[in-house]
Amino acid sequence: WDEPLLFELSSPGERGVLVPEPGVPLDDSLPEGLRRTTPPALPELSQLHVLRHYLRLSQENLGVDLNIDVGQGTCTMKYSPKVNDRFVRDPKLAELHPLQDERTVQGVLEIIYRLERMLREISGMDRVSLQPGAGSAAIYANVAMIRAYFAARGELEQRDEVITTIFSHPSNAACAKTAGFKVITLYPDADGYPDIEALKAAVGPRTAALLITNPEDTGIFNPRIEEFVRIVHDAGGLCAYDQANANGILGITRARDAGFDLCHFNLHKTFSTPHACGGPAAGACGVTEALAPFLPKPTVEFDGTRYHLDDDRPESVGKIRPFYGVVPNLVRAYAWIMSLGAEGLREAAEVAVLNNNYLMKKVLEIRGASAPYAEGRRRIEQVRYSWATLAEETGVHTEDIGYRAADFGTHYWTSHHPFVVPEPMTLEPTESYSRADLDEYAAILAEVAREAYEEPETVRTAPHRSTVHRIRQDTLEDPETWAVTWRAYRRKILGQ
Amino acid sequence: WDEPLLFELSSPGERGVLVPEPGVPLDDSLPEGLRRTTPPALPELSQLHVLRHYLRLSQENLGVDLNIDVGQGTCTMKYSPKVNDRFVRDPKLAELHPLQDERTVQGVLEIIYRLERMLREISGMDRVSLQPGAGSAAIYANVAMIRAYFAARGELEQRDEVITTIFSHPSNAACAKTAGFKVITLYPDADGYPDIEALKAAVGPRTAALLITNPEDTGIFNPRIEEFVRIVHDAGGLCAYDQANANGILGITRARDAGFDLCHFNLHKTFSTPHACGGPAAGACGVTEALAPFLPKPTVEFDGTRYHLDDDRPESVGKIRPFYGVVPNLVRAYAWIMSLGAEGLREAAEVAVLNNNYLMKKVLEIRGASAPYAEGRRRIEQVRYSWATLAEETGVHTEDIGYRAADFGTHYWTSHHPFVVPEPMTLEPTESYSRADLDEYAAILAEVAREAYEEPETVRTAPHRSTVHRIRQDTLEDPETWAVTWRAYRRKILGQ
Amino acid sequence: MLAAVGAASTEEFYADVPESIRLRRPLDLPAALRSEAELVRHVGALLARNTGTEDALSFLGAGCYRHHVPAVVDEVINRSEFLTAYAGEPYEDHGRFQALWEYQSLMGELLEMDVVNVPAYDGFQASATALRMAGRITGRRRLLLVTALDPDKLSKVDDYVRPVHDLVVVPGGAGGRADLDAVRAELAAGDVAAVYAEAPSYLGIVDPALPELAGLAHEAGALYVVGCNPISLGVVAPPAAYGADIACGDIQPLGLHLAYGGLNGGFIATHDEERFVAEFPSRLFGLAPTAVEGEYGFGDVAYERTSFAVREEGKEWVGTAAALNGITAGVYLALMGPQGMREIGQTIMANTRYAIRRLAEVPGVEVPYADAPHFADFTVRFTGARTAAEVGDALLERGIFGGRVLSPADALYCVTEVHGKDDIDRLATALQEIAK
Amino acid sequence: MLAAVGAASTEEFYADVPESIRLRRPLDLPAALRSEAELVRHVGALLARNTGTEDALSFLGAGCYRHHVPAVVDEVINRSEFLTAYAGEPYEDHGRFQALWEYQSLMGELLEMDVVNVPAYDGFQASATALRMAGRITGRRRLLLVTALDPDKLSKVDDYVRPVHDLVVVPGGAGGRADLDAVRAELAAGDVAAVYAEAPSYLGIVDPALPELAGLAHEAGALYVVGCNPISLGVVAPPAAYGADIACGDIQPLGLHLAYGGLNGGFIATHDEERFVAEFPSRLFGLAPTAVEGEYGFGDVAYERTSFAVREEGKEWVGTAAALNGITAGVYLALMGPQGMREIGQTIMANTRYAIRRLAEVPGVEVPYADAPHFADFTVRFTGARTAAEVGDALLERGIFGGRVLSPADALYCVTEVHGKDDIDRLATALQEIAK
Repeated sequence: WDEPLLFELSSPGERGVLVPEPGVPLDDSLPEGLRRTTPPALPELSQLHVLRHYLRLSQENLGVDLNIDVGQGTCTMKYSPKVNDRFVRDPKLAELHPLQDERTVQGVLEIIYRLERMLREISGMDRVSLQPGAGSAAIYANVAMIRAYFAARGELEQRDEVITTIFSHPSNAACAKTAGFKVITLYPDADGYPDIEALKAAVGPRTAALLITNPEDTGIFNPRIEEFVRIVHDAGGLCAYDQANANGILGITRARDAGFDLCHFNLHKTFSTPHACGGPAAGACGVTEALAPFLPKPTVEFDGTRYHLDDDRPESVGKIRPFYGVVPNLVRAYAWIMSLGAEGLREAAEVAVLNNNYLMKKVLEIRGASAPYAEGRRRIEQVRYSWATLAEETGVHTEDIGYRAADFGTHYWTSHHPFVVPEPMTLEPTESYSRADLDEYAAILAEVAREAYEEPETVRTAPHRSTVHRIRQDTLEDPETWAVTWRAYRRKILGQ
Repeated sequence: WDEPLLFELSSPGERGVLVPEPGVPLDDSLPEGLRRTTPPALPELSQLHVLRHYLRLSQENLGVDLNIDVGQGTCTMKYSPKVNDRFVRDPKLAELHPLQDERTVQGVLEIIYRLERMLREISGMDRVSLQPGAGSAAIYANVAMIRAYFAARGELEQRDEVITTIFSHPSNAACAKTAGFKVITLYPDADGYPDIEALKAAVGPRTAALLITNPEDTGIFNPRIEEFVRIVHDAGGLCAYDQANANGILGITRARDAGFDLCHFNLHKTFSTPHACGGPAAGACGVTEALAPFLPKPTVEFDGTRYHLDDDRPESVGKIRPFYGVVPNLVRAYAWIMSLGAEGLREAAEVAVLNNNYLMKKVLEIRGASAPYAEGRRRIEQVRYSWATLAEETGVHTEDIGYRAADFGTHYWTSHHPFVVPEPMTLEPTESYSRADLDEYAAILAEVAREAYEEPETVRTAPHRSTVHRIRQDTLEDPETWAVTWRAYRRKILGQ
Repeated sequence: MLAAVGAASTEEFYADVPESIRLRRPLDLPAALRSEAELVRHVGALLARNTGTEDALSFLGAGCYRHHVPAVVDEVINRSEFLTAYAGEPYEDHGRFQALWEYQSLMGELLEMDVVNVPAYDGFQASATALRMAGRITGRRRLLLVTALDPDKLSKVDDYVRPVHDLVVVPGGAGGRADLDAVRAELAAGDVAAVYAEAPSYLGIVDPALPELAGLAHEAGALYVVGCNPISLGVVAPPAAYGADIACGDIQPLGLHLAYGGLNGGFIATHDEERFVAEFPSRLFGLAPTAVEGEYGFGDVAYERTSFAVREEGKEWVGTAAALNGITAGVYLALMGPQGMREIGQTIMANTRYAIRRLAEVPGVEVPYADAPHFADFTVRFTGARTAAEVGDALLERGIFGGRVLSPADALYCVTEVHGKDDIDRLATALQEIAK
Repeated sequence: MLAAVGAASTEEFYADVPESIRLRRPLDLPAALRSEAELVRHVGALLARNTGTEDALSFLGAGCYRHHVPAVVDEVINRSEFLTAYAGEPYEDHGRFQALWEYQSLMGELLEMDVVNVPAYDGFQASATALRMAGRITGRRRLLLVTALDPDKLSKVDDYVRPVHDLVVVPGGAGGRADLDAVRAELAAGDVAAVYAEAPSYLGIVDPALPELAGLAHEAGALYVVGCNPISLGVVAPPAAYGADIACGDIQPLGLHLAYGGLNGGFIATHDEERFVAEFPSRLFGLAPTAVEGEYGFGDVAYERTSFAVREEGKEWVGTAAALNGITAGVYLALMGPQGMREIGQTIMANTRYAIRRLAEVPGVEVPYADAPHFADFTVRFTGARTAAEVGDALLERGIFGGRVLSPADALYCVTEVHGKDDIDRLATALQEIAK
């Protein structure tokens, strides 16, 4: 589609949906300065035109359901069963107000309660909060609890450093910084494993916590993870496990088993709630008994007869978001776990890891591709590949290859900055895709790599069959030309 | 998408959805010869793969919501408000069994009852049956009632002829024939109006009924319709009004006002229920008191307290379809009429007719296009155009132009056979599309017409940007090569 | 826009509508509910007056069956692109053609037949048309119906074949089975176009004599037409396997919601013989090559049969019918696969057998024909003080929808895979209180 | 596949996981419900234990509002393509970028500001971040909160700004309004980064002093940050119109279902000044030219601000948040248009005023601050024998959800456009019986 902007489709007087007229007199209590005088310059469209516009935009999108979505490594793009959406759309959930009397919401409270218990077992932790709105929010909540924990012990002034690794999600560093900690980042050793010597050098009486992903975004599992935890514990610090990459280890190993004090899950990754263009997601924080008093409030409790919300938690960090969490996604995650059970979860993990290692074998057969670090070792949930050789030999970069893949009906993203692995590409097949899917994906990459060697210009100027062509990124960095809204565009670019 | 056939995606052992296991012993009462021995050779796919397949197929489709769907003239492709789908998906409708006790279905019975009353008013008729599954089924039901009427009067042997016009929907002729009548088809007079002299010549003591559309598929309203009815009545025949094209005359004129004994509506055309790839639709039969005893049964009645189904109708033609009709579409039609009211219905008609005459003006400005008949007169709901001039001058046919339009994101169909209007194209904009839409549609036709004159090969070999290229129609006419199923294709074409 | 077309008012467009038939007053309709919120409130309140099978425990079947509808089915068929497409060409509507051709193909595998139609309105229509096809193929007049038939379906078929056929209902024999001697006698009388049977019958019985009927029909030069429930075909043999020339039925059980009996689709299947294909009134989509090697295109097979092409010279008629319901059934079959179809058939037969046994143990309850193979439906006879209708009333008070009442004593009950053992036990317990 | 990768079993892949931390028993979880039908039955039964606002008459608001959600909104955002996309590039996910950029643009028009973020988690986060942005822009420490705030939001903001700011809650003055003298005094104490107010406040009051606060803040070199309810902005002036530097709030009222409080999105808006733009932690999508003249492309504006780009050197952090909820709000605003937003604001204000008047007439009920302009929420005080909580219990017995209890005597009630006059009258009648 060559679909215009919504604003360009406006036609004066059109209405999309009509509003009930008040059956009572209008109210004119607003004083002059608080009354809107000029109507907002929203576009005016008929309902069909609004619908058509967004349907066309939807078709200009890929997603887990539409393509072989293994290219968003670290994101765990797994299939979200459609039946779970049915629960979410049920008015018995969709039309529940969060402040209703507890007697009228026993069903949803029971689901939250049961989900917490299941995640306790999956992580080994003593309590789990389901309030955070997403994975990074859960990381932040963990940091807030760490802060509250040391504040309660009077150690907060002393312990103002947090240690993380470069292959842990950037939010570990950023949340810690936001919460007031200094951040120390460890780089990998020569084999790509987290560097234990660097940890020893960094740790000390100022250490509040270690925030670490495992397996890291490289797909490498840290075999000395217990030692890492012990070193930090010995220095009086806490250890928080970023479980964004938990999908490959469900039922295999648990946060608590390695000694962690806190952990988090991304329910939209590991537990299949849909990614929704970038949220709403849902996060879960698991903690040991020692940290439990600091959990966000309220918690959901059961007195043997009735479920209720417990707000009487004086040491709690308070609210992380409004009310109790992204409840629709809690219901989806609950249903997903219930449909699989213990055996199914473990099977999902094993299939995901098998898929990952199978795809690794196929990708490494492609000229110009490599998987730096941990030579000859298996990976868990994803692999961070490198096109460094190809880039050197052809001048084609990893972005170009990703864009060109779009011409074949799929795509990948490069990876989080900084590019410690040069020319990176991170693939994570999850358990949702079949061998035929992986073969097709690898074949597309192989074809693009061939083009890079034989007709590099085709790749460098890609995409050719997408909705639009190569975007002028520079205009988005320049305050003179960036346009975050239509009104800004009209003013700055169109001069209106 | 270059999406394979479902069967080609099969992978042994995959399951899309699991079935509950019986909690009781299996039953082995089936005798040998009635037990299936070879499992059906259905494909085996995971749930994600089934979903992806159909999502991709869906994207290879247009529809009212996706394009300027004015090209399916006579089909009344109007917008079906999404809110009406919400009602249909409500378990309070979707999960109702038709044989439930009447006390448990008062809501749906009330809707059917109220819809009947509204359609009585819209048509002027005394009773309306909502049982027929679609428009042609309603035509058939009308013919069946005509047959029952004359059978009850002992005149059926004598009255074995039905008269219709060539610009009435083919189902009028075909249903009459199926029900055992001989069919006489009237052709238009020189001005394109139904030929009253031909009617007078055809009518007589053998005449059972006149089945006629008005306005006809040319968009021309028969100004002598009362006279037509009178002539048939005078000969002792009945008159049935095919109201497939009623959209332009809602609130303007009614079947009863012109003297008809029966009429039908297509709820999926005039009353906005979605076209659903060709059904389910819904039909309505309106009749006068004299014909009411013959209506399909049951009817929905109200005793002042409770709604109930009346099966005690001894003269009824019986069942036209199972149970009571395509109830989801009855609910949609009810909601649509309720959202508009009398004023809204008439406004819809007037806007549709205005759109039609506006588009006619734009199309007639295109080189090679014409609108045969009734020169200089306005049209009602649609116009049957002709590309005869263009075909003569360029060798490009109406099919070619329709296919080429697909390259621009829209389309049209030619028209029902036989092509009395040469090189036909029937456009019906309805009230749903805007002036900008009509301008865009006309511009596409103009561009294709330009191509026909300047680069006819482009049009003759179209489509070029569709999912597939020109289809080898001949293989579908040859019993040696036609393949209605995958198993036939494998046997006949692949030789398996 | 009026100005653009040179009209002073919309009245001008109606110049051909004579004043004598103009309606010069507003239609007398209820006041409009213009805002969507008000409409939702109004219709929602009406629907709230219904109690559906999700709110109660239902044992209703009798031609409309409650099965689990997989979420992916709803997801696909609610797509705007499928819901609002119509009669486009196979270029811009390639997906619709492919989805319907795949439906035909999936049904073909289930039925072991090479030709399946784009769905007709419903199973009633499918049976009626199958019989008229048989009449056209054989050139004969009489039609024998040999298994218990839904009286509503009989009404439809009777009306439909009347102009050209005589319908002969052959009374059933012992144990709910066809009376083969009576069938032989009718066949001997000659001029029989078709023998029509159902598997399972209206009473849920899969008659062991079904294969034998094929031989009888064919010996007499008649066609054998069999109506069947497609969801049974993972365990019950398809009609073609025991000699049927035409198979037909309703796809409602394949992923379609109950919808107060409003969602149906009629399938008609035959072998790939021209004399059969030529008699279909429905559209038949076929797979065809295109101008580009390797591409699959789709289109109408033998279009000249249809009333779209040749009006009253076509076979019966064709029009908008139930295409989307066909796509629904296709998605359903694609999700189920061979294994799913076998398992669902097994579960339903097991539940049916359990229900028959369990209810037959209840004092005051008998199950006629209990020994015959049953699928989903079965007859229950109340021999106590209450009629079947009164039993139904008493069950309703307990939140249970009893079966369809057939006669003062009999009702037709039904179980499917949505019933658990606990549900059947609950019914039995309730009947224990009620039916004595 | 194991063979293809040269592995004997999946155990090999876990070679790096030391035995000491391997879980060598199955997880202790409930038995799986493997068939979809069983799962539907299980979850359906749990959800059936809830009573929602469709089953009762609800007057709950207090930060989560029931509005009519147009069907087209649900249709669009339930599309697989939107629901399952994530972080693709603007080439194969052009539609997602355009839809979110259009969301930003629609909010920009509503707010009369040129820069709007891709939604943050929720309104709590938006306020908290807006205040930290103000702190970074001004380099100052103290934050003044001057209108009544949701205690939950206060909890969140307090936790969030703590490392770098002192939060000063300025007590309110008479009639539920801000105490300007107290604000002046705090400003005079210096080092104030921002004055924060809400329109309407937590208690539903649109404080006439809001414009004056802008002058006070600016004179003191502080920024003026205003939280607002976006659905009010068809009738209430947008914060920018009376001097706000940053506007923020929650998009929940714009087409998002209640979902037990689970659907939110935080908007933050500023004018198009680099010093403001540079402090956003959120993604900001921008419109950009492409290699082909006339094409619209989209991408990230000033990406180097973000923690995605520079980890802890970025502004706070960014991650998956609430993008689809932003698209929801965009579809909602597109459907409503300027006229719809004006009308819905008028209807809500009219209903609120009517409810205040009607309830104030009930013996035993007072409405504090009744004279102030209100939007949706308003405080009700019970002066009779029963506490606000007891009144709530008594209403619940009558199928009515009363307001959020604020104190023994007070509760916060709410009406929107989904309430008719009859609903409010029903509440008043019930209170007449209960509240004396």
